[in-house]
Amino acid sequence: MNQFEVTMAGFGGQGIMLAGQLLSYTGLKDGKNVVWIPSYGPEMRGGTAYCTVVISDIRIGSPIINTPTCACVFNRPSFDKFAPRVKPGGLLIVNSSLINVSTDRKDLTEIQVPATQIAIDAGNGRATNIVVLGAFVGATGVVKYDTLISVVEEKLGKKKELFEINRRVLDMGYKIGRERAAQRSHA
Amino acid sequence: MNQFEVTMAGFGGQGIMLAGQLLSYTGLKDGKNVVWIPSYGPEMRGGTAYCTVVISDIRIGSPIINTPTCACVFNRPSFDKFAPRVKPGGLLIVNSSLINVSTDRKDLTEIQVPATQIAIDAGNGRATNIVVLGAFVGATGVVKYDTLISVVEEKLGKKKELFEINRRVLDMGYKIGRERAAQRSHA
Amino acid sequence: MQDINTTFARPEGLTDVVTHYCPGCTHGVIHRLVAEVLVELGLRERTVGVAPVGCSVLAYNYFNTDFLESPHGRAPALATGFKRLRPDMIVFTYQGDGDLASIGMAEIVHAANRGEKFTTIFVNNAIYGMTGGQMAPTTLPGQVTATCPFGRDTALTGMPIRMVELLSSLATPAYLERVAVHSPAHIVRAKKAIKTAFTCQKEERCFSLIEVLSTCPTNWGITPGEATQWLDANLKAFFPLGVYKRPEGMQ
Amino acid sequence: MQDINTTFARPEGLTDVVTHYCPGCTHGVIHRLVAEVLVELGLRERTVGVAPVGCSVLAYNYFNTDFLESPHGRAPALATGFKRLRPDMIVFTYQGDGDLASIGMAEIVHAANRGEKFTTIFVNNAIYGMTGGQMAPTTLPGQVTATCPFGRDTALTGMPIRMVELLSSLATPAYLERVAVHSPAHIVRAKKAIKTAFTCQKEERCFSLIEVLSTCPTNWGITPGEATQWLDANLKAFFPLGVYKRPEGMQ
Amino acid sequence: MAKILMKGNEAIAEAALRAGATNYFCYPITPQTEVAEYLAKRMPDYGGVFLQAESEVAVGNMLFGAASTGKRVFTSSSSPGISLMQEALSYMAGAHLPCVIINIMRGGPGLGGILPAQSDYFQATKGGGHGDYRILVLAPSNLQEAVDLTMLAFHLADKYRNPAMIIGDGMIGQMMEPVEFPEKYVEEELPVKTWAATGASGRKPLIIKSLFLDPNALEHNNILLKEKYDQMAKEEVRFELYKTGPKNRILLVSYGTMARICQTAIDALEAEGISVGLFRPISVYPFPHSQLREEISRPNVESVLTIEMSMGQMLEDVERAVAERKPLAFFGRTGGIVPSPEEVIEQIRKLLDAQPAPRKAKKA
Amino acid sequence: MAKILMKGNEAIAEAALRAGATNYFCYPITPQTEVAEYLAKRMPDYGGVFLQAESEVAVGNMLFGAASTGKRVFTSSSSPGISLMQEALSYMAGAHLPCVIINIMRGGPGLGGILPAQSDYFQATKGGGHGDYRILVLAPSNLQEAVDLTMLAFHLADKYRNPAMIIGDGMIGQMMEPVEFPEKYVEEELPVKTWAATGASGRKPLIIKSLFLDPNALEHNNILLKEKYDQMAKEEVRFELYKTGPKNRILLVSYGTMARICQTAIDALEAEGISVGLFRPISVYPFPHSQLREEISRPNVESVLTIEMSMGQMLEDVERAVAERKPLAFFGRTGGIVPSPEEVIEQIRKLLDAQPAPRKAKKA
Amino acid sequence: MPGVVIDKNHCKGCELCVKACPQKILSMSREITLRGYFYAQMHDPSRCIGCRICAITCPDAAISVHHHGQMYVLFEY
Amino acid sequence: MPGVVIDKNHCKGCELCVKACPQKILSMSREITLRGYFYAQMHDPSRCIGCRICAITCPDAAISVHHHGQMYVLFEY
Ligand SMILES: Cc1ncc(C[n+]2csc(CCOP(=O)(O)OP(=O)(O)O)c2C)c(N)n1
Ligand SMILES: Cc1ncc(C[n+]2csc(CCOP(=O)(O)OP(=O)(O)O)c2C)c(N)n1
Ligand code: SF4
Ligand code: SF4
Ligand code: SF4
Ligand code: SF4
Repeated sequence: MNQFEVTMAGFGGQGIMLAGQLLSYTGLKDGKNVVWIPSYGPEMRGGTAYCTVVISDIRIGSPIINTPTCACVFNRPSFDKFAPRVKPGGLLIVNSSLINVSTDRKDLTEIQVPATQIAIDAGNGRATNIVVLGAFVGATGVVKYDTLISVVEEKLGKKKELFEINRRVLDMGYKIGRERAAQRSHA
Repeated sequence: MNQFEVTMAGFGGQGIMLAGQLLSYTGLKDGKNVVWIPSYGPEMRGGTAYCTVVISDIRIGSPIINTPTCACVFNRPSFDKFAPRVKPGGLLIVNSSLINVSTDRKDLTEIQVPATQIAIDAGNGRATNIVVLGAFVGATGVVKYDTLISVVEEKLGKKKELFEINRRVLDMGYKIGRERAAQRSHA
Repeated sequence: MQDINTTFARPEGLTDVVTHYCPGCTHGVIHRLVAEVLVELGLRERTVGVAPVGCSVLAYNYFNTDFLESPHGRAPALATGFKRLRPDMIVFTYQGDGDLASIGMAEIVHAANRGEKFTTIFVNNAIYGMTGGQMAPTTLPGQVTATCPFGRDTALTGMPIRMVELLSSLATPAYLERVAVHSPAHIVRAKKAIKTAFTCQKEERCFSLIEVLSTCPTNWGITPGEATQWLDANLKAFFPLGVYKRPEGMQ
Repeated sequence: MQDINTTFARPEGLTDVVTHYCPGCTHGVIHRLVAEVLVELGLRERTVGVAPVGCSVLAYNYFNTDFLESPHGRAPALATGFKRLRPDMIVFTYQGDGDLASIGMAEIVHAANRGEKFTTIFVNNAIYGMTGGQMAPTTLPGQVTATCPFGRDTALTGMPIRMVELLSSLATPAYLERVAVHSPAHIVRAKKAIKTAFTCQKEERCFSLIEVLSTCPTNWGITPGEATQWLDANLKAFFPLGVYKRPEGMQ
Repeated sequence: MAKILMKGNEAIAEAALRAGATNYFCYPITPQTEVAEYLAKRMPDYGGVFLQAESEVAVGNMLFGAASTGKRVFTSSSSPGISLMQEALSYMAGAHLPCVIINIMRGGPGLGGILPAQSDYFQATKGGGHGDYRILVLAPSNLQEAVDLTMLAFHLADKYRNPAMIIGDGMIGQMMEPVEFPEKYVEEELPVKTWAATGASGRKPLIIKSLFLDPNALEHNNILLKEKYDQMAKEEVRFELYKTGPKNRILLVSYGTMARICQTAIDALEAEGISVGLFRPISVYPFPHSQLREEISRPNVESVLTIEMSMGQMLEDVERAVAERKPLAFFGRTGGIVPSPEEVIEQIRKLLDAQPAPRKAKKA
Repeated sequence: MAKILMKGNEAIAEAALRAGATNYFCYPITPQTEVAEYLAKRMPDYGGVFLQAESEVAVGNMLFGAASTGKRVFTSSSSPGISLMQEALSYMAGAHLPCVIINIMRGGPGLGGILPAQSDYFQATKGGGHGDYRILVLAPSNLQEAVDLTMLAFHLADKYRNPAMIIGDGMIGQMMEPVEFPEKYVEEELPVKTWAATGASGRKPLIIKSLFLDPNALEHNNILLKEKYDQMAKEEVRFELYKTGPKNRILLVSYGTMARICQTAIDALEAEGISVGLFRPISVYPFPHSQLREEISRPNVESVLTIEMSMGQMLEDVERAVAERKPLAFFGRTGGIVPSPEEVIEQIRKLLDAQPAPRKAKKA
Repeated sequence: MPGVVIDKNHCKGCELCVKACPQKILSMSREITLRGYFYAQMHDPSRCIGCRICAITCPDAAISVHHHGQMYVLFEY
Repeated sequence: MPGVVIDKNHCKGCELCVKACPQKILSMSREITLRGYFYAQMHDPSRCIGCRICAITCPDAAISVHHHGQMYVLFEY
């Protein structure tokens, strides 16, 4: 890997920004170059929010990525907006709890994760972002999973109970991501 | 005459600006090009005030005249400031009521007019400027005296009594100016 | 079948656009009240509004009247300019507390003092909404905001500014009232006040300003329901409701 | 021979420069009072003044203290910036009515409301002096100026603004008093007020502002003697003298 | 009409009234306060609006509101006051609103002084506010031109729906010269102002704004603005040539009253048989770029001398036009000092001395 | 010190604190409000001053007062807010006072939008206020540089006793990147600030002002200012060359985050064997005039392409430097639209297509 | 008989109407709108007294109130 | 014995001291200063009571008041 770009998108409040930041911290800890950039435009209030993370072995040029390697979409409007933009050969992670369609693009890997459901079942609907984050790292291996775990602990470890839920759903996401990606690559 | 420049200078309140304006109106009425420009700089409050009038047969370029053809000085600070600046061959009209010195320049015509005294004697100390104006026109003939009279009437004719004083001292100034200039040119 | 009568509907004074306001934000209530009053007084077609910079910056999309979009805080100057040239038209500004009481202090005081015959709807939610919850001049003592993260310290930033009180110290006639919109009863009273304000303008009497205590659930960090309670318990205590000034001959 | 005792002399707080003020202009009296107070309270050496834009723009040449020259109306912002960084110093602004009550309205209201611990000497002469006699916010109804040549029409320009009244509507503690300097008795009272104001600052209590009714014979178009009478008969009637606000615990 | 002797500030005020601009907002400041004082007296006769605002910030924004009615509106001020209007000007340009601003410049920066200067050229022509906008700027060099350009400014402001500015200095404002007003001001007809806010009666609501949260919409607005500026550059360039031609060894570039002083110097040198020409931009934005380039390119022109009452601001525009075709020199005085014709002559002589050969095109 | 991941606005705030600037005045505005929010939390630890003012007009003037103490002071804002500070900036420059202003630019004119833009270049580099003054302006293209230049800005402001400005855009402000802070900020020693107002104790009163009623004094002040700007032009020019040399057929000129996008484009073209170089001004005032000219003059450079997130502002400075030595093209997007590397590549290809021959110096 | 109509498109699920309704006959749906909100709905229309309080409260003017025939208006609005 | 000293250099001839003096012993000179003003002068020094009222009134701090030996101060200033 030279450079990997991922856009995370959803409603404000779904923890999109945090997921991107956790990924960035992990990339940094892994010794990579990283940039995180949020959308702060007109979408901000009451619309979709998104952020992009670039993880790279080389100096990162433009932080503005119109066609990312990967998109993680948390709701339907985000799916509509970003699914078409993923680079050919790229990856699309879909929060299937809130999105009941799938892309007809054949040139990318789509992984459906019932993230919100998993989070609710685990006892915290707000952990959707952690499920997706796990799935992303599981599917791409763009950062070390161990590093990710340590970052999540570092940043979210203060509230013991919540952290345990997060820890659990991270694993669940990670496994789904790894398995589906493996299936795909064998398909 | 191609172009004639006169600077009038004195304390604020001595009617310097008005004298200059009356002269300008007269020039205009005589069909000349005229510019009147006041000083409005730091001298304004409590110091000397002055204005410059340019009267010309040709298009007037710079309105800023450092070395005028003539200076009419109403008080001592103005004398000190402007007497040295008059062009060689030029004219200096001095309000001798308030200025008890005379220039040692030999390259100009100096006319001493006890203007304030004349004005006070005529019943209006504030008419000093009119005396000087008369003297200036008498000495230079740069505008027609008849035109000047009509302008003074037009602009100051409303208050009958005051106008009569003005009319009188204008004549007195004019005569002094004409005589002294004649003397000089015969000397 | 009997006729269907409508006793309440979206007023003609509002466009059919979904606002960008957060759920439960009472900016929406205030918009509706103004729109209703403009229609009820028959003024809509000759009204021009002036939008502020603040959460209500897009007000021009929601009102069914002509609109100007002002620089931050300067709506009273725009309104002055417009109204002086078109005294036959109805002009109102719609301004937040940051807009009116902070950056726009000089403009509102002077417009009020000149007795400009326009109407100001002043939305006091004790915080800067649009920029994400910073301290406003109306932020309560001890209230936490993004720029007073340890609570407003009045020793460093002074007391909240009560605008209608301040404006009522001026000698020029005006109509000044403070209302709130966090409960149905308050909303009904607020509408009366807004109607009076526009009536003052319609009758070419005087400057009028209605200060409306409003919620900002998002930046107060609580639910809309909690926000109405917080307003009632705290904001209303510091900013007493009532009429502060009335032109002579106005009941 | 007996010793010679001096009971009155040019205060050490003033430089020996002849001011540019017009004859009889009471800006000069106010300068002297401030200078005397600074010396008497032992503050001169740690004082910085902020000059306005207005006839007193050159105040920095006349006071024997450090000085900043502010943009028009913004002296309270400069004073705030300075005093916040150097609370150990004594800071005062000296401002005219155009400067403070017109263009500088927002800055003075907010500085007062934040309770900035500096002192403002507010010279109200009901006109713009320096620019040659235009209408000020404090110009009296009917008063003729260069920009209201037919007399101030309050229907078009509103009533004169009473600044201490306006500022005293704020909730933040302050010392606010209005005095005049057109007669010896008034001057004595004015000095006391100025001393109290600086004492508030010295004791780190609160913001303090003294509004001083002052003459502008030049732009009022009358002699200095007549100007004192006009002030007494007209200005003082509209702008009542007295203490408008006092911090708790201050006599 | 007969010529009448008027003070510059008053002549400008009268010109505005005659151009149908009967709505004026102001805040006093030397050296232009006579504009306000004149209008305070005259406005009641016109049934127009005269309002002294609380500050120049308010003035700028009152203009914004007033211009939205579609009527002609204007203000006058001087340097520090103009600085305070920058936000409002940016907004008005963004909202495509016409208005006229008279800037009788004084020495800066800061409070500076009140004497004549030309040091607000950058602010006026490059846009002192934020964003990609421009103001149309005209610079008169005598009172008749001040009158004519003031009237024109209202026309152009309306034509382009953009703020237009007159820049003069204390000389223009304070001096008296004879001026002539047209019996009746006639101007090319302009489209009806359908963009004005007049109430949503029988039509959809109309919005006057500069906010475009969608970047495509905002870019579109910027492109519209740019198109107007490009059109101005084509249609509104104005300049004067004085004694240029196939003989002048030196080309002076100067504007406003400074150019007038240059003319006196040129006349004096001509009397001595030395030929110097003057290129005087009248519109300083749009700047007469190609026209200046043409004059510069004449083979007889050995060098170019820009003269300003500033440390060198228009100089940058001249530099772009000259593009090293000829050596470019600069002379400036600041702070209220008005260079005399003698000083200008001295500068010209210096250049001539430095360049003895009649032709020596220098190009690196 | 280890690299830490920070948001640009916060990194800038932290950098200021580390440079000893513990006195901050502000008024909220997107997209830079995090600077204020960060400092509101951190300032108590430093015993410094954090004050939210009533407006940007007040902010500018509080800086004036605060800078007069001799301590390091700063603010941050965005385009419309900066417009409101122009009068105060002119005053501070005139009074020789140091301060630092961070402008995280957004799309304009007017209220415009809140997305990244570079359309305040003119305002920053030519002086949006009145009078002959300049602001020293630095433009970082990544967060580490934002940190380094912020610290440097305080040093240079003090060195020249002049306001200094950092111009960034929403990208710089909003993105997170790893940054490193020096253990301890060391800087060249500067003279003691004897000009600061500290009370007339044991010395004569000291006056901080920009008013000089005597035109000679005011001109003198302007000459002093000019001398400082000339010194800056000698000592403070900063720029970066990226893949320029004896091979690049095209030279891009771009600054700030836009330059970073150009680098991505250049890398992509390099992979295709097409050599393009980038000249990136870091100090945009003083502009690296002669250095740019040098790069332009290389024989391999066929044409120059200026790219900005504006309708073309730095372009005028580039034009002066190019002086027709090479063809000069421009590409700009505005209103918050950030050109993608692909768009930049397209523009470069267009130029290359238009210029098939490896060498064709065009000169009229 | 009175009744309310809630415009799903305008409703943002703030629940203020639910809290305000004196009859307690409004509640939140379990479905989400396109904008991502749970919206208000009437669960017991028969008990509606047409008081307009929900509509007056709604910040999004999402509610209209209708009735058949004549009705006594409880308060002026 | 009290007495006043008027600094000609600072006096601008506003006449306020003349009007203020309770003893009416100040008057304007007939000479003009370098700045063009008639200045105030004491015409009857023997009647001066040292009350300082002229000095307090003077806007130009042109007047100082002195006396020999002890003196009762009429009012605090
Ligand atoms: C000159 C200027 N300064 C700052 C801003 C940024 N800004 C936008 S809205 C706002 C404050 C809004 O708060 P308020 O007026 O209380 O309205 P609310 O959003 O709470 O309704 C600010 C500071 C701006 N747009 N322009
Ligand atoms: C921004 C700005 N606007 C206007 C002016 C011009 N100006 C100078 S002094 C002044 C008013 C002074 O009046 P006031 O404050 O009442 O003081 P006074 O001269 O009466 O003592 C004005 C408007 C200026 N210097 N700067
Ligand atoms: S931020 Fe606050 S004021 Fe703004 S729309 Fe949301 S709730 Fe309303
Ligand atoms: S103009 Fe008025 S305020 Fe100014 S110095 Fe003269 S009298 Fe005093
Ligand atoms: S009050 Fe309005 S927006 Fe809120 S839940 Fe009820 S219908 Fe929906
Ligand atoms: S009061 Fe002072 S300035 Fe006035 S006349 Fe007396 S001594 Fe002179």
